[in-house]
Parts: sequence; C-alpha cells; structure tokens
Amino acid sequence: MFKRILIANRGEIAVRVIRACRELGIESVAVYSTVDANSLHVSEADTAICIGPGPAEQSYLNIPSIIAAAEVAGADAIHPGYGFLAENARFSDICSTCGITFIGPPPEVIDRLGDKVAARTIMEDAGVPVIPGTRGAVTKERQALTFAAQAGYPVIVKAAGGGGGRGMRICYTDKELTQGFQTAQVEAGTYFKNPAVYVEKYILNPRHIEFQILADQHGNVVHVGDRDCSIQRRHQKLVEEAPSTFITDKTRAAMGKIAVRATEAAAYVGAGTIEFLVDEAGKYYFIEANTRVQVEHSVTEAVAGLDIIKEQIRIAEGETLSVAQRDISLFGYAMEFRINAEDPANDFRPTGGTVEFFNPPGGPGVRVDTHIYSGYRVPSLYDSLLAKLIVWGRDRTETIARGKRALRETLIEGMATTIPFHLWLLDQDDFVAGRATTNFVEQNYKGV
Amino acid sequence: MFKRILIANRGEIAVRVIRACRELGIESVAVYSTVDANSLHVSEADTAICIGPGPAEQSYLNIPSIIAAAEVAGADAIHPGYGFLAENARFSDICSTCGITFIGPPPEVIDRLGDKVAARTIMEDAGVPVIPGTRGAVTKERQALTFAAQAGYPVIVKAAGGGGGRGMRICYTDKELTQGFQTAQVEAGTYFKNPAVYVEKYILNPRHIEFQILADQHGNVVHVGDRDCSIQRRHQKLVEEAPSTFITDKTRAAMGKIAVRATEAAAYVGAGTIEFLVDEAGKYYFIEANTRVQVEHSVTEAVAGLDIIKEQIRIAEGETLSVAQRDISLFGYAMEFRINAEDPANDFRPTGGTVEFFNPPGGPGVRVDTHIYSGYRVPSLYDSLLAKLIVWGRDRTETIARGKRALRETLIEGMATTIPFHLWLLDQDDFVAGRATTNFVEQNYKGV
Amino acid sequence: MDKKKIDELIAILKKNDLSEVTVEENGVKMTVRQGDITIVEGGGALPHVGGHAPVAKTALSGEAAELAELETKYTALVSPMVGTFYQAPAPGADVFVAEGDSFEAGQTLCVVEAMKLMNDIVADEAGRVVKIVAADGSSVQFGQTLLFFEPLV
Amino acid sequence: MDKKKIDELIAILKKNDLSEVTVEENGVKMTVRQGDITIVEGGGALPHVGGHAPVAKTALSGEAAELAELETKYTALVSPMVGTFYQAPAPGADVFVAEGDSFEAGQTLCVVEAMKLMNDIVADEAGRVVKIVAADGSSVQFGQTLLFFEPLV
Repeated sequence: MFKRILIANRGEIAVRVIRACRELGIESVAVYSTVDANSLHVSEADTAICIGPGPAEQSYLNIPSIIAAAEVAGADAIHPGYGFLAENARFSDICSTCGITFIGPPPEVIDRLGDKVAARTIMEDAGVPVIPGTRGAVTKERQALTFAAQAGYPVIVKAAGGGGGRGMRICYTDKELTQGFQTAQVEAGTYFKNPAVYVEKYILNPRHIEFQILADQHGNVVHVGDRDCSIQRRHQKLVEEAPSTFITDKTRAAMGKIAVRATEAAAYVGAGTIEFLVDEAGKYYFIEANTRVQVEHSVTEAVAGLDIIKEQIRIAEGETLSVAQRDISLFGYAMEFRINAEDPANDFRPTGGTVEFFNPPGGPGVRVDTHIYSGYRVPSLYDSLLAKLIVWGRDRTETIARGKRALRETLIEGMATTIPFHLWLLDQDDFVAGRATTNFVEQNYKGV
Repeated sequence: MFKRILIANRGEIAVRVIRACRELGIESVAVYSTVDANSLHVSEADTAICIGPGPAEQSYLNIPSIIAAAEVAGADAIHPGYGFLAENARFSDICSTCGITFIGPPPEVIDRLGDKVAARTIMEDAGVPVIPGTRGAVTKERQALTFAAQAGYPVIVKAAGGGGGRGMRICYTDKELTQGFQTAQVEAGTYFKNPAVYVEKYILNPRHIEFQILADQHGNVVHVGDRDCSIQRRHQKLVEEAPSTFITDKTRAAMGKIAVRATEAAAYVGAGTIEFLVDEAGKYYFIEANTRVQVEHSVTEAVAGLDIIKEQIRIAEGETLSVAQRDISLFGYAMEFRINAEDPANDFRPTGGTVEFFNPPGGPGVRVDTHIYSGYRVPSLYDSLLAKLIVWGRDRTETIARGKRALRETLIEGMATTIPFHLWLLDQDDFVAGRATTNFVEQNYKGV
Repeated sequence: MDKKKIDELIAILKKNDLSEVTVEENGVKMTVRQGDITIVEGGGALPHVGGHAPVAKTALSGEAAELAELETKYTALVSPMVGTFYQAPAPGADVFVAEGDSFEAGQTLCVVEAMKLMNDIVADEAGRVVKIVAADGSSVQFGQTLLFFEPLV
Repeated sequence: MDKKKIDELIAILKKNDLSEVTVEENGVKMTVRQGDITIVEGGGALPHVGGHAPVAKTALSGEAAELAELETKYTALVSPMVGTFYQAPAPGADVFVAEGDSFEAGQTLCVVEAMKLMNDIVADEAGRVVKIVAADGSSVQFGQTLLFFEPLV
C-alpha cells in the first residue's frame, strides 16, 4: 500500500483525492501555487507544499517542482486528478523514472489513446464501431462523393491538420458536398498550410454517452455503467447524468461490452472513460478514450455505490479490482450539476471574486464536492468550477425534484454562478422527457 | 395532494421536512420562537410565522398558537417532526377537529402505543415476543420468586408507578431477589406513593435494534429494515447504524416480519418504529413502538434509497405506499453520528454559544442534515443536536473509514461537540468488530 | 442638488460593484450605497438563505424607515399571539379605536382571532393611538406590532 | 469632484483587497468601500479547516515573532523552487556563507537540490548574511525564506 500520495492538482478534485487517501489510511500531500494558499485542499491535506507562483505553467504544470515536492515529502505516488498533467505521457514517464508511481495509465497508453488517429485504428481493429469516415485524407472530390454515397448524408468535411471548426463543412447533398469540399480545401490550405481534408459521417442531434471503466494491472476490466453528458455548451459539459434514459437497457449492455473491449484493445490500466456519440436511432460510435478520472465520475459513484478514486488508487498499488462485472449494478438515477463561477445571463462570462457566504445543500440524496467556503477568494487563473452538486433519486423524477430543491438551497454569495441555468434546465420539458441532445443548450438557452 | 404543510418543529428535522415538501411541490410553513428567528428552518421555508417566546411551552408546545398559525397560513396539514408534539394524541385530535391533517397516526393509535402496558398487551396478543414479566403488580415475594424460577435469572424489579431508575433492582439469585423485592417496595412507596412493583426478565448486555415501518391508510405495511442503536449514553442514542451486524440475515427477516405483525396489530398508520432488545443469544423482545419519524430515520434512507419523510407525507395524503416489501432491499452500510453541542471530555455537559465557523464534510457517501451555519447562535433552550452526519459505504469497513474521514473534515468552531467521542468510538476494537452493546459507552468511555 | 454627480457616483458604484461611495466636497457630502446593509452589519447572521429573510416577510421595506422612526418615538402594542387582526368587534361595527383616539388602561384596542376565538387586546396603560400599522383582517404573528401609541401619564 | 482620484482609490481598494478607503484632502473627503464588511474584516481566510493552517506547517509558531522582526529589518532570500536546502556544496565541505559573512552579487549563497540536481542560489546584489533560517538539509518550498541579509550598497 502507498504510504503517501502527492496530489498534483487543486480545487475540488484535489479535495476529492485527499478524501480517498484518508479513507484508505494513506497520507496526502497537497501542492499549491501562491494564489491557492487559502484553498481547501491545502488545509485538508496532511502536508502542503507551495510549488510556485500562480500561473499554472510555473506551478501545477511545472513537472520539476512537482517531482521535487514528491521527493521532499517522501511521496511514493502522485495522483494527477484531471486537467493539468493528468494526460501528459511525459509526466507519467518521469514519475516512473523517479521511482514514483503515477496513478494513471503508463505513458505509452496515454500516447496511444491521445492520438485520435491511432486510437481510431485500435478501435476499428478491435471491432469497436467508429464514426464512418475516409481513412486518411482525400484529395479528389470524387472520392468524397463515393464515401457519401456509401455512408449516407449528412457528412462533414474536416481539415486533416486543423481544429476549432475552421475548414469544417457539413453537407446534406451531393451539390453541397461538391462546393463544401472545395471550400474546405481552400480554408485548410489557408489556415493550416495543409489542404488535406477528410470526410466523415455527420451525426445529427447526437447524445454524448460515455462508460466509466476500471482496469487493473492483471488484465481485469469492468465497466461501471454509462453517463449521459449531452448537456453541454461549446463542448463544455454542464450537467451529467447516469444512467442515460435515451438508450435501452439492451443497448446499454451492448455498449458496456464494447467499452470493455475497447479498454482491452488499448491495453488500458486504471480508471478511464470510453466516449461514444449515439445517433437518433440509437446507433453508437466510439469517439475517444479519456485516460484519467473525470469531473463527472461522481455521478457514477452515486448510482453504483463504488468509490472510483479509491479503486483507481488500489489499481495503481497493483491490487486486483475489488469488484467483478457481476458485482456492479446501478440503482436509481443521479445527476451532477457543475456550479461554475460563470454568469449564465451574460453568455457564461467568467465571474469571480470572494465567496461572501457559502451554504451548501444537504439532506437525503445530496452530495457536494467543493474546495470553497465562506470567505474563499476564487483565483482568476484557473478553471471556473466552484462546486459539483450531485443528487440521487430512486427514479429520474425524484432526482429532478431533488436537484431543484438542492439548487435552491445552495447559496453562493458574491458572484454569479451557473445555478440559474441549472434551475432553468430542470424546468424544460425536453430535458425532463429525456429528449435533450448535445445541441440542446445552444438551441434553447437564452439566458435567465 | 397537500397544498401547504406547517412544520410544528425546529432544528434539523424542520429543515428535513421542508426539503421533503420542496421535492413534492408542497409549500412549507415554518413556525418559530423568538429565539429561533435566525434558524435555518425559518429562512428555508416558503413562509415563516413567529408563534411565541423561547420557552417551548409558549411556542413549540403551544397548541393554540400552532393551530392559529396553520389557519392564518392556510396550511392543510401539520408535520410534527419528532419530540415536542409529535406523540401528543390530543394535538393529533385537535388538528383533525380543525380540519387539518396531522401527519402521523390518529390519536387513538398514539394513545394505545404510548401506554406501555396497553402496548405490551396488544403485542402479546398478536404473538409478538415481549420481555417476560409478571402481568401487573406482584405483592408477595413468593410470586416474584416463582416468576424468576420460570424465566431464569437475572430479573429486574421495577416500581409500577415509577421511572428513572428509582425503585429498580437487578437480581441474580433468589437471595438477591428476596432482598431486592423488599427494598424496591419500600423505595416505590417512598418515591411514588405506590408500593406496587412488578418483575421482568433482565436482558444482559442487550442490543437495541429497531425496525422502520411504513403503513398506509389502506392496510399496506412494509418494514424498511433494521437499525442498530446500541451506542447510547444514559438512554440517549449517539450513533445509529443500518443494518445491524449482530443479527443474522435469518433473524433480520424474522424480526422484520414480527415488526410488520406488530404494526398491523396496533392498526398503525404512518411512519413508525418497532423497537426490540436483542439478548446475547440473538433472542429478541419487543420493547416499544414509536409513533413518529425518528432522528435516525436517515440511516435507513441511506441503505434503502427511500425517502421516509416523503413516504410519510404521501401516506397522510391517503396515497398507497409507493413500494411493496419486495421492492425494498438494503444496499451497503450506513452510520449516523449525532453531533451535539455537548462536551464529551466533560461528561457530555451541554455547551453552546455561537458557531463561529461551520464547514460541513462532503464527498462520496456523506450526508449532512443540519440547521446550523457559520454565525448561527445555538439557543440554550432546546436540545443539543447541531447536525447529523450520515455516512454510507459499500461495506462496514468502508463506512467506518469514511466516518472517520468525514468527522475529521467537519469543522464546528466556537463550542465543544461530540465529534471527539465519535472519533474515539471508531477506533475501538469492540465497536469495529460489532461487539458493542447498550452498555458499551458507559463501561468504556472515559472522555477524550 | 447635483443630479449629474450622483449619476456619476452610481455609475462608479455599479461598474465596480461597490457597496458604498461617499464624496464630501465644499460642504456637500454625497453617499451612494447599494445592497442589503442591515444584514451585512448584522454580522454572523445568515444572509437571506433561500432568498427569504424572515423579518422581511412581514414588514415591507418601503415602510421600514417610517416604522423605525415610530418605534423610536412611541410605544408599540404587539400581538401576544398568532392570528387575524381586527379593529372592530364585528364586520361593519365601529372600530375599537382609531388613530388619534385616546384610551384608558383596560380598554380593548383591537381583537386577534385565533382558533375561531376573538381575543381582546387590552391596553395596559392609558394612551393615544398614533398609528395603526397592522391592516384590518390581516394575519399577525407573535410579537408583531399592531399599533403605536403615546402613553398618557 | 475628482473622478480620477476616485478611480485611483478604487484601484487601491481592489489591488489591496480593502473593504474601505477614505481620503480627506483640502477639505475634500473621499470614501470607497466594497463587499461584506463583517466577513472581510474577519479575514476571509478559512480558520484552520481540518486543524491544519498551511502556513503553520513550515514555520514554527515559537519562532514566528523573531522571523517577523527580521522581516521588517532585513531582506529575505527566498527559495525559487521546492527542494532540499544545503549550505555547503557537499557533505563535510565548507559552507558557502555563514552568518555574518559578506557576499558579492553573483556569489552562490546556498544550493537547493531538486530532482537530484543541485541548483545554485546566487545573490542578486551584494550583502551581509544576518541569519540563516532554513536548516541545513531541510525541505524548503517555493517562496520559503532561506536566509535574511543586509544589502551592502
């Protein structure tokens, strides 16, 4: 068993990992930047070490500082949380060179799954359904039209070297594809100095559904059910729920098996996520694998009654999984609301300042994960997540009612937060009926 | 459905009922005494009405004030919580006379079960095991010795008109009984002006195990499993857990059936508790029925995933139970720690004052029910319960580890609380091994 | 009064999310303030959890200043119980007392109905009614001011 | 009214996290104030959650007063990184500087070992060592004071 774990992160996830350490009887070492000296993870940990100034590059992303802190604290393992260095293969490698266990997958697995093309190839080879697309770049309009004829419209043309929406064209007809293909090529050449484009089937009104997986070092892999993360805004998840009401139990079971297969194909070790897009007909496509614990792992914990972070630490210790697939069953429904320091009435503009008063919600089926408290000053340098509110109910109706109740109870004075957005969401017929897709927020939310 | 419920209580249970109302879409009316104006139940409710000065007789026990408040607020039901008027048959009767639904059993049921002799008779007639005893008072030493010969030693001699330990004698031999019988008669005559005594079998090192029951107005009765409340001090429960590790699953099932039978025998309606003493051999005896929701209902909610208060309200509305016995199963283990404004280092002397800073625990498997907040002033007039901490774990070991972690996280500045006692308890081998009986605290705790 | 300057102060206050701005210049003092100051000064007290300040439920904020002034000058007659406040013994009947009326110790000033019973609210001392603040037929809680009077010695 | 001055006050307030700034000058008094006054005065900071005050983890409270005094009088040399502090280049070797020693700009004053690398901590300016506060061989964190010196001009 580990004696001492350094948590190379901040905010709620650092507090979360400290809690898991405490329950396992492992000492925790917090690291912090100068602006985080009053953060809860610093006071909750058994030891806290200042590793640098506010900007993350000089502290939470500063590998030498973090390794040095682990060395002076005598930590035998590092938990990276999410974000920062969590999916940095080089960091995982350096930890191992320094004789410190990185609580996450080995560097080669991070590399393999971090490269979208490589990950897609692994999945295709393993028989995991991926979004149909031209393998590699297409140079001729004719090839694009042939692909579209096979896969069916709509299709999307993407710049091979790009990202961020540029050089992307969604096409519904041959005519649009002919035009779009040329435009995309020109844009790709202009913006990315590389006119190569590829064509993929475009999934209309998709759901984002992901599976939590756990894989130990002995080849045992289980999935801990699905999460529906369709409530997003600009690809930022705002609400996650488990299980999804959109897919049938049969689809859920099939996707679970596929997620395990994908995990095995990647020779994955640790806690991770296999993400899928699900189209209107319920057909699912692998999109990517996340090689870390996710913000929304807690929603799975609520329905599965399993502590994902403790499992993750035990896996890193070399233990076999504490549960087999047959031991895992989901009970009830859970939702997680991300309470961010953002003003939903003002296009989710980041807010901040001092939390003048914080009154967390309580009572049955309510869990709060946070690093804030009355008097906490939110540093402007990091992400805007203030707290995660997770509510559980026997059925989805109870979960929604409880969510409203708990959100109304939550008092964060001193700044605008996303609470009004969540309260709005829980009153939307489409959301209540389980009809919301990843486009829902952008199409419907006008601020409240 | 009720439109508006008045909560005739204060503290955490008032907040708890308000939460249930919110989730059911029912408006809540808080009542408060002048010293409770800044309590959380006042600000959380939809309406709040001051009903009188601090002393409970003039406010929370003042029936005319509470009824008048219900009338001016237009409440169609009253939830009494626990304590105060919760087991007052007259109050239940007045509510019904005034056309207000009392959320609890009808007056005759409260009366029936409140009278220990009457309750015992009902249970005996229904075949529910009760502690063997002489039916009624015995006047002759010989009768006492005959009973002891049948029931086996030890036995206890109790004053028929008494209570509070006076006139009570535990006897292990004929000789002790001969002496004790006479002494008890004299004491009973002196203290209670009534020399009548009765003799009961004395249960050595018992466990206090109780069953949560729910009974609707249509004759449906279920039990929601057991709670072990053996951690007590001077008959005040300090820690409750569910399910008990002392009884076997077979005994649990048998006791559950008996609890349902007892409920049916009493023609009970509402949420209630059937309490048993369990001896070292696992034999169980009915001791009493509580005709209200209990402080520790939340520990059952944690393992059963059922909202007892919402069920209680639905029963009062005339709905049928939302669950049948087969829908109820317990998952995992839960413990409730009562965080009281008492100093365990000083014989649990009540403390109080202002909560200078309150930081509740969070994370997985942690629930907090409280009416306090940073800056809250604890009135000295009422009970000392500040907060209930309920922790859930997949197994009892995880629950204990989580309990320690959450207790350490809980910060209540400004007064001594029972937190150090709980941390002590969780380190005791006998408690960890599930060997603690109702005598455990008095025999082992010397203050920390 | 320089309205433009006040507007400027307000703009500064709003823009910078301040609670107060004061400028004193050539014998002119201007203060601009926002937010709920009473609660803040109250210290530890819970700032409007759930959006409900219990006290604010009965007293309208617009009248708060006037009430506060009356309170410093006169004696308040408070309700000894929860119920419905009436100025007259029956609908359409004459009121017990009107503003400006003098009364004797022992005289009934109003009634509070609770549980269908009319409870006479009786004067402890002689006085003159200054202002009746509870509305006829409205709900009153324990300790709520019904009227202000001036004691007559 | 000097709007620029008010802006300056606001900047001061914001930058320094004050709750109020008042300036009285040539008969002109300006006050700028923000936030929840009680809480701000309370220090905002979390009163030792979990019983651990982060700062107290490295500085012993008994020495706090002495350190505070040194801080007001002298210049602190702080560690630019996390690591292990050494006064000498190798075990048994002479220390780089001892208390009372004078040093030149560019001179190595001590080393901090991090990830098996010895990082020379070099003087920015000339000075004289007043007190070495970090223990030889002890762990130091970012920003922790290693020694106090008196700059020599």
